[in-house]
Amino acid sequence: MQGFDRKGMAARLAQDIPEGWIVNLGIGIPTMVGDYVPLEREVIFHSENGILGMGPAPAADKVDPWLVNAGKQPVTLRPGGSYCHHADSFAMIRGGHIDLCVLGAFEVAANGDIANWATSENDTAPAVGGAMDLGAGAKRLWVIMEHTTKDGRPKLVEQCGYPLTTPAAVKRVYTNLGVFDVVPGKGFVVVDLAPGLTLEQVQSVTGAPLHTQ
Amino acid sequence: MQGFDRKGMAARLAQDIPEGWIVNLGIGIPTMVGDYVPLEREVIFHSENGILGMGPAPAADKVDPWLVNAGKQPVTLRPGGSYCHHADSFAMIRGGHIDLCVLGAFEVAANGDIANWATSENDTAPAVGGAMDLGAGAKRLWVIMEHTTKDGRPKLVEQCGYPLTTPAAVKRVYTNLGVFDVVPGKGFVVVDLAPGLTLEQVQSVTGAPLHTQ
Amino acid sequence: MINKIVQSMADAMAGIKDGSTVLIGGFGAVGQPDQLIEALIEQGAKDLVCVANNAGNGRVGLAKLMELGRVRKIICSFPRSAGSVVFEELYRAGKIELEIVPQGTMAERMRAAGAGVPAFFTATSVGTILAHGKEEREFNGRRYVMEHALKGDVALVEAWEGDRWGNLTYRSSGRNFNPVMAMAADLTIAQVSHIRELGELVPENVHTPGIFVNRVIHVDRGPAWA
Amino acid sequence: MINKIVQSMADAMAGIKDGSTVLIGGFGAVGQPDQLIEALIEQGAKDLVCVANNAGNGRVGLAKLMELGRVRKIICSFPRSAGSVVFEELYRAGKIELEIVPQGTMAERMRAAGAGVPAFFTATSVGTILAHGKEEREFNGRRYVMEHALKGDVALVEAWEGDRWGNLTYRSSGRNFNPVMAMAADLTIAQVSHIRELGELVPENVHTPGIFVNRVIHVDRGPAWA
Repeated sequence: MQGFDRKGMAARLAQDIPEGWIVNLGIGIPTMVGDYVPLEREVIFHSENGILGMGPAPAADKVDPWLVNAGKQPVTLRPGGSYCHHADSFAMIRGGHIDLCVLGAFEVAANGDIANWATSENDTAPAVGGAMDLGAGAKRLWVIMEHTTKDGRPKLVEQCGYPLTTPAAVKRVYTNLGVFDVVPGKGFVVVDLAPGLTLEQVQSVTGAPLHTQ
Repeated sequence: MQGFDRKGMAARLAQDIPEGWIVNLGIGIPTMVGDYVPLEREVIFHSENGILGMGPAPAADKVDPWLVNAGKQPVTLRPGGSYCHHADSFAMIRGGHIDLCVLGAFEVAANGDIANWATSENDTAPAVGGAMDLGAGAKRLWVIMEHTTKDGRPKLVEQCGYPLTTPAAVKRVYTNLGVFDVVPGKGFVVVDLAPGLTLEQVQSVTGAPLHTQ
Repeated sequence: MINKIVQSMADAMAGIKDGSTVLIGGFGAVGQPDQLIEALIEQGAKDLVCVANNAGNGRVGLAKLMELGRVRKIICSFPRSAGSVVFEELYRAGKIELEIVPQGTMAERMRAAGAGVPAFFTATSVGTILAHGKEEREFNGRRYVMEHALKGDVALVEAWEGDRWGNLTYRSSGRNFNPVMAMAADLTIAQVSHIRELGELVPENVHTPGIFVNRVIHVDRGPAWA
Repeated sequence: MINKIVQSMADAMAGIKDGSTVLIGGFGAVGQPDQLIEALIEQGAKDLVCVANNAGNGRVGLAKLMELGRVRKIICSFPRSAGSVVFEELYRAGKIELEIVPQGTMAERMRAAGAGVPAFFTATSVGTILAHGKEEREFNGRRYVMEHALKGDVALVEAWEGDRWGNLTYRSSGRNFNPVMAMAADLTIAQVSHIRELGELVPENVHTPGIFVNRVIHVDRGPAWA
């Protein structure tokens, strides 16, 4: 089963972001989502290091060393963008002013738990960054990730095995195999499957029941 | 007994403010203190409505309607001054960044209690403004006030009769009759008396013992 | 295209409900959104809880809103001033509730609401009658009271410049409570002296980023304020 | 005359004691006070607690300070990155303590220290292993943890402009942690790319007012950062 490639996943998620939303994109595949929101659809990207209205990566010869995103990659600022300090930036997050946060994850559970920062309780020096603030603070949290690990184990599960980032926070998951809502009291509900895939196929690599709408 | 007039009191207090201090002046006689700090002695005046580096009142034809002090009187801004919002301004106060706050008072007690906002427990709609924040937050609180009420009752007392603004906060009191430190475990200690006055005279209109250094 | 600029006061006030908590910026006349208050009077919402530093002046603006019986409760630091005649009348007649809050605590409670902090501790008011009923606690040998976030349904703010994304700048001491109120309300409406093109404001010097602002309306405050 | 501008790194570092908690601004390389960190290495203070978003990179700067055995403990949100080799070595050898703090909580804890708030509540980390040992409490049906102010003895910050009163501005995303660290320390030292005359900075657009800054030193960061 292949489904979407990473670009396809990012493009699929980008379709669902309406104009006017304020969106924080995590490191990795989430960052790619920005490339698939056309500039004329005004979505305001927030970066936790104090940028509101972030634009795409600059041309190689236009890199500004002062201007990086949360992944420390060079970015640009759109007209209308602004800068603030870290406490103000996380006030935006913690105060519920971010419409959408998109994160990657190791696992998402059927109750919306997300694990994306530490690979075991014994990982004694994991890097949490802003993930817990974003998980707890954004108005809605969507996850974008491969449907299974490299060795084929499901990442949509009944219960997370890894240490949690935020309990009961994920509203929707985008994977290479489809799009799944997390519905309280029910679990994963299929919104969309990648072209050519059947529910049975996708269920066979998912660690929790997939419901239909 | 007369001692200093209001200008004399303000001038006396102003003498004791060293260059470099950041100072918040309350409404009334405290505001007059600013007039007696020469501009060449750089003292930075803070106003709780978001001004740091406040300057003297403008000439009548130079009044800027946007620029008022905490008493809503027109003021100016010195070169090097800046503006901030109310939460940042009170962060300066609450965080202990103001070297000195000068307030007026109804009463100051021998343990440093100050009462300056409500004239009785039955005053159901008193105006507290920023007095409690300043009392609790400034590095040091000095009071400037008449030594007695208009009808001759002492304002330096054993214990405040009026509702407190802040307990055990006052470090020094400037009155028309002298200057008095508030020393923990001891009470009022005379620093200075107005010219021509004796300790006995001043003690006779003071509601708590006056100690000498 | 995101466009938060509205053309009429009716549009600016749309949807404000009876029973709302309304945060009103300004420190005295400076930074006070006069025209928005007038528009709220016009709009008709009642049973309001108003949060403002002062309890109105004369018989206009907030004082008029109170006089019309539209304000159930006022939360402020300085209700009593020379001009607060309407408040005094209503309060003495038992027709308005008052919650008096130290000025810095009031600002911080709104900043907390905007920043997702439900409660915090402060030394302000410890040992006074304003600490009555508040939880107290010791940290490092000093006593503090717990204060709760103060959230608004609506904030009415005054700014110097605004653009279609809702970015604002303030002039001089007109900033005061406006930025904290803007971040603390579900619906923030700004009256601005100048509308700017998107990108005209210097990104480092935007004082309230548009994320905190829902509607912007141009108001000419006249020559004294230009 | 108030003059916070110092002419030598020795003057900038004077009085930093062994055992100090040192707040170090920056987000990766951006807004990081490189030259002040070098000067701290030179100065010699040891047994330090360092607060920074990252645990150093390569074998220079903060990583070098750690490699020299001068850092007892690091408080950060993101210790593990590709270049954090020194930290990993020391940590595995049990030679450095780590307190890992969510990034927003870290910023807010310093802002609280600067604002005189000893503790506050946040939903961040609730239900995770980072909430272990923290007091939890419910407000309006949601659970929060209590977090304590994080105060510094010293803050090392990087800014774009500075004047003799200590007023600072930041450039672009170089602002990040610097303003909250400046307000949270007893001794705040700023390296600035440009010294300005008093009054040259626009009063509305000072990002860190001088009240939070003790020393300012001019550092030319080179053409890439000019």
